Amino acid sequence: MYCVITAEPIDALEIMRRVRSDADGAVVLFAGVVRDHDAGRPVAGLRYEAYGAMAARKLTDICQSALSQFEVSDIAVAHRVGDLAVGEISVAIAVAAPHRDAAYQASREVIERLKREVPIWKRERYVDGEEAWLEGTVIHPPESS
Amino acid sequence: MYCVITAEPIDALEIMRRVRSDADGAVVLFAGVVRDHDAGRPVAGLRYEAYGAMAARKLTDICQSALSQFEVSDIAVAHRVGDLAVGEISVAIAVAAPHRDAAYQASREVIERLKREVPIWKRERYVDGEEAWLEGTVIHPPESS
Amino acid sequence: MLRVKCLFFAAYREILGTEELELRLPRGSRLAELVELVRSQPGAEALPASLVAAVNYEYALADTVLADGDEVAFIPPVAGG
Amino acid sequence: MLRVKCLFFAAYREILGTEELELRLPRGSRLAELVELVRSQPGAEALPASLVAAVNYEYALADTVLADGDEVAFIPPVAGG
Repeated sequence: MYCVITAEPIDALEIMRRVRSDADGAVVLFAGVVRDHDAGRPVAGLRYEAYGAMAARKLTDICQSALSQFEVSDIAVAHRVGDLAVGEISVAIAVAAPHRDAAYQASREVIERLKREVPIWKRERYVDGEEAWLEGTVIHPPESS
Repeated sequence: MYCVITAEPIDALEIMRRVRSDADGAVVLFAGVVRDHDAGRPVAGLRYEAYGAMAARKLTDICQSALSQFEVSDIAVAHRVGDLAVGEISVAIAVAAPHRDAAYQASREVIERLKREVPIWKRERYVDGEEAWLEGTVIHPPESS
Repeated sequence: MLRVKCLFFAAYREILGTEELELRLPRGSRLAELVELVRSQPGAEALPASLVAAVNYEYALADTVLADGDEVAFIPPVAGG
Repeated sequence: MLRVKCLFFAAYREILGTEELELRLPRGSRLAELVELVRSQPGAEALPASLVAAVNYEYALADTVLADGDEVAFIPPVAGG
């Protein structure tokens, strides 16, 4: 398992290579990429900020939980922080599994939980020069502490 | 759109690069990889054979249908033929889309239909020296011709 | 008479010992009649009871009428991916 | 007294004009009391009515009892991916 928050460009192929072993018949890679628009407004780039220490821990929790929930061999996740241009990879998730069904399911689970639970924020820089923190997902703390 | 049957090693990154455009926020790559076992039996490698002209057409039909069914921007598929060693990519499917849900769904649709409909066959070479054509999926021709 | 090019892949090629046969049938023949002709070839008794064929790259039903020059491929159960 | 390190990210950092504050509270204080103290800081009236915090890297409820040296991060709605 490999979970990092990084300021360096993400190498999707390297993330895939980290997970595959000879017992695996399927690798699913999800790459989130900076789009040139959001809600119809032209975007020039994004800035991602993370609470690094906690984000890495949360990602690790999420991957560990997916590894026990699905029949998958390994999971690797890298999330970028800092300034990104259109076309750059913001997040890459690779899942390797003996069979494809589990690989797809685990991949989906990791990206959905990442978006809901990991302390990362996104500031959009628009083509017109304005900037704004993106409306995010409100965290719901556990019911008992 | 890009659909090929190829005797050359598949470059997953190149397949991904073919589909992404600046309007896309998500790229999903599925890679089928040669496993070292099948149904518990150690596998040394695989040989894939295709009815090349028809396989490329069928793949193209499948991708065109996925492009109209899902909100995706582009799809690229490469399927390998010939002798493959454990760890080599047999098939790579890349889907780019503005949003991830459509990318995952189209990716899944293409691999499922590929496995059911495209005229490709797989011969397993076992570690013990034996070889066998894999039991495949029986095609159901259209109900009217 | 019409001539069709028959292609055999994977296990079927091994059963028949050839990947291609040119067969002749009366004009107006249907796929079902070609299948019977294939079943009369040496070794064909090892073919399965049900055969799927594609005519000019499209999966076809037994009642498909054949034309001169058609390419008919006999498609074993597929196993790509 | 106990000292806790408070961290502010993204929009909250901009609202408060700082990414880190060390605040002091009586022993036995709960997260809810720290939140009140944060709300008394200059500029804090622009914070939303509901605040989510993580204590030592875990999301925590308002009744969580704080300990000396805790790291409490105030987490705006998240938007990774």
